[in-house]
Amino acid sequence: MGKPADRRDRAGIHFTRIHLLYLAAGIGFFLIPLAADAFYTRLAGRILIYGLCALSLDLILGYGGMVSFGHAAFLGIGAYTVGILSNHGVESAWIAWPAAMACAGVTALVIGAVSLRTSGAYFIMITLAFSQMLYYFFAGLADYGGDDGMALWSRNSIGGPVDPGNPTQFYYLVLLLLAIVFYLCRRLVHSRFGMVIQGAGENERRMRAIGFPTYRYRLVCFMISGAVAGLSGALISNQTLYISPALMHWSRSGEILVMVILGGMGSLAGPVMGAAGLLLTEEVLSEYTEHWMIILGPLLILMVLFARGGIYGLLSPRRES
Amino acid sequence: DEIKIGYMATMSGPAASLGIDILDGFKLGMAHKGGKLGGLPVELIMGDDQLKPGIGVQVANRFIEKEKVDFVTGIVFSNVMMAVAKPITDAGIFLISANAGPSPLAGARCLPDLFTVSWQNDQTHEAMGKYLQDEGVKRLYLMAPNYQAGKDGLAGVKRYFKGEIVAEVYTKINQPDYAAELAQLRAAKPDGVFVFYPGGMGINFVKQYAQSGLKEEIPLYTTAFTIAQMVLPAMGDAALGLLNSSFWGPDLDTPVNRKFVADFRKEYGRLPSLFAAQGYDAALLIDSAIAAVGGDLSDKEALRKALRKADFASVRGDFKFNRNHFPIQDFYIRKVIKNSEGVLTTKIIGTAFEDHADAYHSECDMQW
Amino acid sequence: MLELKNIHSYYGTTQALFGIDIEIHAGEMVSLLGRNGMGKTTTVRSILGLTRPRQGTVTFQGRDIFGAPPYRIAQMGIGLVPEGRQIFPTLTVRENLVATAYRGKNGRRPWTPADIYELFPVLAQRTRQPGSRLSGGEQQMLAIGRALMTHPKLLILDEATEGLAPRVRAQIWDCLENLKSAGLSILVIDKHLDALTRICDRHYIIEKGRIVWRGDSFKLKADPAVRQDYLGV
Amino acid sequence: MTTPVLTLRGLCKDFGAIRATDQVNLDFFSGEIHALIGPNGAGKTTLINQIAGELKPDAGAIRFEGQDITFQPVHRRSALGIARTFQATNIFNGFTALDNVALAVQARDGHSFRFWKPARRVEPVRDAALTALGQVGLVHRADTRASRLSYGEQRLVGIAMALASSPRVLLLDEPMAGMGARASAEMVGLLRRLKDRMSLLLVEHDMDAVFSLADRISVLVYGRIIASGTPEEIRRSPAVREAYLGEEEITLENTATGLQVETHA
Amino acid sequence: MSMQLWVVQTLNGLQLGVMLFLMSAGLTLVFGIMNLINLAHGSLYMLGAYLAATFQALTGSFFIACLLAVPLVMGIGMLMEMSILRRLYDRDHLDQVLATFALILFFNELVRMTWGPQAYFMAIPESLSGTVEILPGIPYPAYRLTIVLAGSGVAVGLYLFIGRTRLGMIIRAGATHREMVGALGVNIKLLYTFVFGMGAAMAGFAGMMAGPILSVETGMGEPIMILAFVVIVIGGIGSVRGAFAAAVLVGVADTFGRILLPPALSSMAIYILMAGVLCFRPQGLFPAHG
Ligand SMILES: Nc1ncnc2c1ncn2[C@@H]1O[C@H](COP(=O)(O)OP(=O)(O)OP(=O)(O)O)[C@@H](O)[C@H]1O
Ligand SMILES: Nc1ncnc2c1ncn2[C@@H]1O[C@H](COP(=O)(O)OP(=O)(O)OP(=O)(O)O)[C@@H](O)[C@H]1O
Ligand SMILES: [Mg+2]
Ligand SMILES: [Mg+2]
Repeated sequence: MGKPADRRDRAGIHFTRIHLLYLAAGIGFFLIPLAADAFYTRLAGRILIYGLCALSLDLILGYGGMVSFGHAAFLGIGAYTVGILSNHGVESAWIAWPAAMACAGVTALVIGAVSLRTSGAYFIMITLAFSQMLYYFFAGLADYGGDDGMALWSRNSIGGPVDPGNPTQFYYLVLLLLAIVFYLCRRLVHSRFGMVIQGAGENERRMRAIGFPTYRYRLVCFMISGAVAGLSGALISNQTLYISPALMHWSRSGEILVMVILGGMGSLAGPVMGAAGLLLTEEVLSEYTEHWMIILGPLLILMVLFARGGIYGLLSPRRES
Repeated sequence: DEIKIGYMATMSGPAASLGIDILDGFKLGMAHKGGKLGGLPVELIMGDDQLKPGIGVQVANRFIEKEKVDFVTGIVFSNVMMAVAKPITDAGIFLISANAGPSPLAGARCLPDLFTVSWQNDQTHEAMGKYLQDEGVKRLYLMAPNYQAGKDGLAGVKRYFKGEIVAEVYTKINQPDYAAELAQLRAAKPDGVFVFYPGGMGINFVKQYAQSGLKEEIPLYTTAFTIAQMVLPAMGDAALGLLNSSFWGPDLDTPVNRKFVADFRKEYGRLPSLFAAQGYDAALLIDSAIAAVGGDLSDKEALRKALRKADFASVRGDFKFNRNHFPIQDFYIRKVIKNSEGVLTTKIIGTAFEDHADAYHSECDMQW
Repeated sequence: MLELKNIHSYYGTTQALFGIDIEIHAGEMVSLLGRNGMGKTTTVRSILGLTRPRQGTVTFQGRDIFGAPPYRIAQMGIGLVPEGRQIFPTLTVRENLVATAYRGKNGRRPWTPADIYELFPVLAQRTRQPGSRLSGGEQQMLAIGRALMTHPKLLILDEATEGLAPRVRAQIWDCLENLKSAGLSILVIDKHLDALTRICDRHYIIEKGRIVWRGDSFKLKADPAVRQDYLGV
Repeated sequence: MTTPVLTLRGLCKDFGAIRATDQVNLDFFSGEIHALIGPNGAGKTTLINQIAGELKPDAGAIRFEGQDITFQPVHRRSALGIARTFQATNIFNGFTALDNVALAVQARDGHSFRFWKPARRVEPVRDAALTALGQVGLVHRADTRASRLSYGEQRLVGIAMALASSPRVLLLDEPMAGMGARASAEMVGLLRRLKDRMSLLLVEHDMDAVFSLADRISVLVYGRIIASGTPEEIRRSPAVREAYLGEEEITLENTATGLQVETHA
Repeated sequence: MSMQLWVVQTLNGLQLGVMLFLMSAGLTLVFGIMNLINLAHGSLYMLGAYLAATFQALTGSFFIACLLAVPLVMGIGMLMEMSILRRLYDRDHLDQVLATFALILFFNELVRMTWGPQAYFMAIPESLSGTVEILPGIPYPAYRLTIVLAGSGVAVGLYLFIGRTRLGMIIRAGATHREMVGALGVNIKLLYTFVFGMGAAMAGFAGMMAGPILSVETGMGEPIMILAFVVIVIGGIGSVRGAFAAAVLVGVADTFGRILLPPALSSMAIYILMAGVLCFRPQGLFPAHG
């Protein structure tokens, strides 16, 4: 008897196991600065930041079925917002980071407004087109370094006892932000808004027929995703203290996409694992041989062929069949 | 004990051959010093920036935080240099650029621990501008990719060329085909064309320039960035006869250079490019400085002083550092020829500058 | 002609068929009856190899076809009118008919598009219209036509009269009778019991993945309990 | 019953050379089942698409409770109370049956810019969805993914979704298609129960169902309404017989299941 | 601009368009019909160029190189399809993106290990190295003219094949109901391998034709692959006719954009064009699905 009570029960077991996984991951990430040297802390921070960006993509991709092949654009906009503000003397994170989110969000709003009129592969390509436009725009923007990009002279300041200039503190700040965003996104995808996004991702025509103006919902979701990606851009520019159009190149969008798929989309936690998986593999392999891509390529292919659902799918209990 | 040197360059993708040439030059320099630098054994740690500044920063941080290197060298591209220069030098590590020489780092944002053994970006272009001015070319047509290095390059030419600029055309980065631009160019009928197209873009441009029959009509002038030794085979006869400027050429007649070129050919089975020459000089510079301080790397001040002296026999002959740690050196005009074995290479046909300093050093407030 | 023995089929890990036995003789018209979700379509898919049974044997004209790829099985002479029509939307009506038509030459006169148009005159007026722009019923006719064009020895119709106007439906029953008398074997899944008892020789009733009843039309008519229990009529 | 909920006036729609609807005038009343029959390709689905808003008519007007909705978008009409089912199954395959219906309930409740509370824990939505599933007899399948339901069950989910939005007008495009006899009979029962609360437009080729359910039948041929009247009138109309019913003879008797049909060739 | 210049630039646009078409045709077929997003299509282009360059160096003849390289790339494509891509047809687009992205990495590195990091040389065949007077007083490189003609020939052939032959119909049918085509007695697997091979051959051919004009180097396939994606999206996915129209449109727009617009805008020109087209025709210019 598939009574609702029964269902909640099963869901309960499923949830604790996943929660355990999160807890383990959380503790693991928390311990890194204590156990590892500055280099690994920085690497872990990078993973978290790209994880944040991949997570934002997962929001529209894994749940809303919107395959954006231009997500790096929002990352770049976030980074440039921080950079340009800092160039004009605005150093406070309280201004710069929300501004990065706002700029990326507004950019997403504009891009989304046009792109969401299309669907499927057309959507993939039109988002790519917009990100390429932005790439060329910033590559030609001589005032802010053009193609050479620009260096930041210091990290944004937060005030109080928190000093982002300190690598460990910055790391924990990133971890905290990721945790917050992760929690908010989990709420979001299970909320009523989230259901609409998921429904529209699956069958937009049907959604309209039952009375949802899907365009609006998807646009808002796209904007939220863009804003979160903008935040990750602000963070990455703070970590590397350097901003260039390369952040927006299509291959970067591709990498973010790979992180999401590799990690397992539609799971929010998966993309973070995907970021970790990709960046770590790159790091390890490239230490062994300069021809590391000849190994990474087949490795990814094997992942696709034999580990459906990505890393998340491997780790989490299989969904009922 | 031992010194650790981090070698960071673009080692993958289409631009990999630059990083590889610099590295081979650097290794040859070490070999000439008995496999050591300044008498100390060397551990060379590799890092590939993949031509992405972000990856460059990551590699830099590995060098700084994990490997704790004493020197970093290599660095092919300006955008990578801009990203890593500050973190590396901030960590108290000497950065010896074997290629990239972006203008901000030569001017207002010069760094006391950055030494550029190659050139400042504009210098090579300026040399060609000077030559064209001296040759009395009247109407010049300029082309470059639409990015910072392209704009700097054309600015360098214009700094010394005072004739009429017929047009200044910027093309998309990594644009493969120039048919449309060449048609425009032909219609404009200039006396000469100067282009800055490094790497694959240069191969495409030079080939297409020849294929369109323009090579016979309008002379094409470039720099060693377009006519580097490693791209000549791919250009084939299309490159034959082209004039270009450089601070160095394989036929430059100094004893050190003769040995360098001969040994490089023996070791790697090909002619060295100017990038290899820069790598070689980078090794010698480090060697000379460590030797000068007697292998004691703890005294940064002394080491910096030793580096500033540039007391080594460079493949280019005489050369000294300006106060911004960029070289003051001669520039030559080279012509593409086929050598006796039928291999494409360059031959120096004249000197554009003697002891040429870059245009930005006055903005640098470093005193020594 | 066709014989299924002890077929077990699964979707993922859920079992849909639990040992199905069915046989169809040459020139026979057989129906497969059952309520929704009992496994009729799965049986059809198992015959054609579209869903590969985990266990059992399938023989067609004496040859073992178990595990063969669907195209082989189809080429041996099984024509399918699938559930949900599956018309090729980007092809025109004519192309839908021609694309997969039978090409062999074995003496028998294959169906031509003209024959199909004669059978379904509506289609004749739509020859150049893409499949996606046909009405539901028109698509259904096209699906039948398409299956006939493969010149099958055994024709399988899975709810082929769904969405057809009563007139056309009657026409199709007539057509099936003619085909049968021309020697074709037919397996038909449908809910119009009256028509089926009229034109079919034998019937199978499937319930939760098992054959629970078999017999001829007379027996079926005479047994209202079976009809009530398994078909809800 | 005096004023129609929905009126169509002079609706026309062309597809190239094909006139799919031609000057259609119809009125739909609450508490009534209005059946629309006609040969394949007559334009029935096209008409439904126009009422639901997926197609814009070339001419004519659609009024819903006195309001002109001819050019309103799909979702607006749905919000006003026009729900539909699709001729081909059209549901959310990745969702469970319950979630499918819950979405429809959510749509009825107004805007869903609610970002915080988990949707599955909103009791009123859940309850309403379960009720709708109950109406079509699918509660036991509530937690099954829609893609794993059989064809017939999927169609029932589609109907439950339409019901969940508590429509004033329900457009049914061949609801019995693909259903077995028992399921059809159950569907007939369901529709009969529904009709008190709304106005139903039933497009169906199952004449048993149509003649046992409909209060009024309109016959569409080549886009035109050629006849409109009570089942009795339609049955007797030679034009309808000629165009649609063919030789089929329909007799209705009241039996335990509500209908029994004999067909004489 | 003078009359002459207009003619030459139009030809230049056409030539670029034809190259793009050769790339896009395979991509649009594979994408529209097998529903497979193949990012590694550019790798086949690269392989075509490298193989042709190698054979040219070995045999000294461009035409023999062509005869060897194109079938070889076709074979590689078919092998790729049979070993990996075939398993991805039923998968999500995203799995395909990931796997074929991985293939790009693999092929780039493989090429670099085999041929080294330097660019490779390919000469224009002697017989085509001159210029032709297309109109009195307007010379045009013979080789580029050959590209235009050969590419247009392939386009017409392909259009007829897909539109008019039974095989073409089946290929189109498979785009939407693959299983059904199989159930009607067509060996769809084999057919798909063949179609994929055809696309690979065209990409290889394009790479080979580009070799003498451009530099033969690792990663040379990616920029043109991105452009090819732009083309198929503008043209309408799955439509050979659309791919041709869009390729020419993009070729001409890019060519004239480069000479008429300021540099920043001209880099974006084709992307603006694409966004514009999709704004008004979200399914591209010639949607394959009615
Ligand atoms: N793709 C699938 N995945 C999982 N389960 C499936 C799938 N298709 C069908 N089933 C299940 O298999 C069982 C048999 O389904 P099948 O489609 O064979 O029934 P049917 O008798 O044809 O029903 P209908 O009359 O509704 O078409 C059903 O319980 C259904 O839920
Ligand atoms: N998008 C379209 N483009 C062109 N013609 C169309 C389109 N949609 C439908 N048609 C044509 O319009 C006519 C009416 O189609 P419609 O789907 O409304 O028929 P129907 O009455 O629902 O038929 P059925 O009972 O078979 O479902 C048909 O002849 C069909 O071929
Ligand atoms: Mg079925
Ligand atoms: Mg219909």
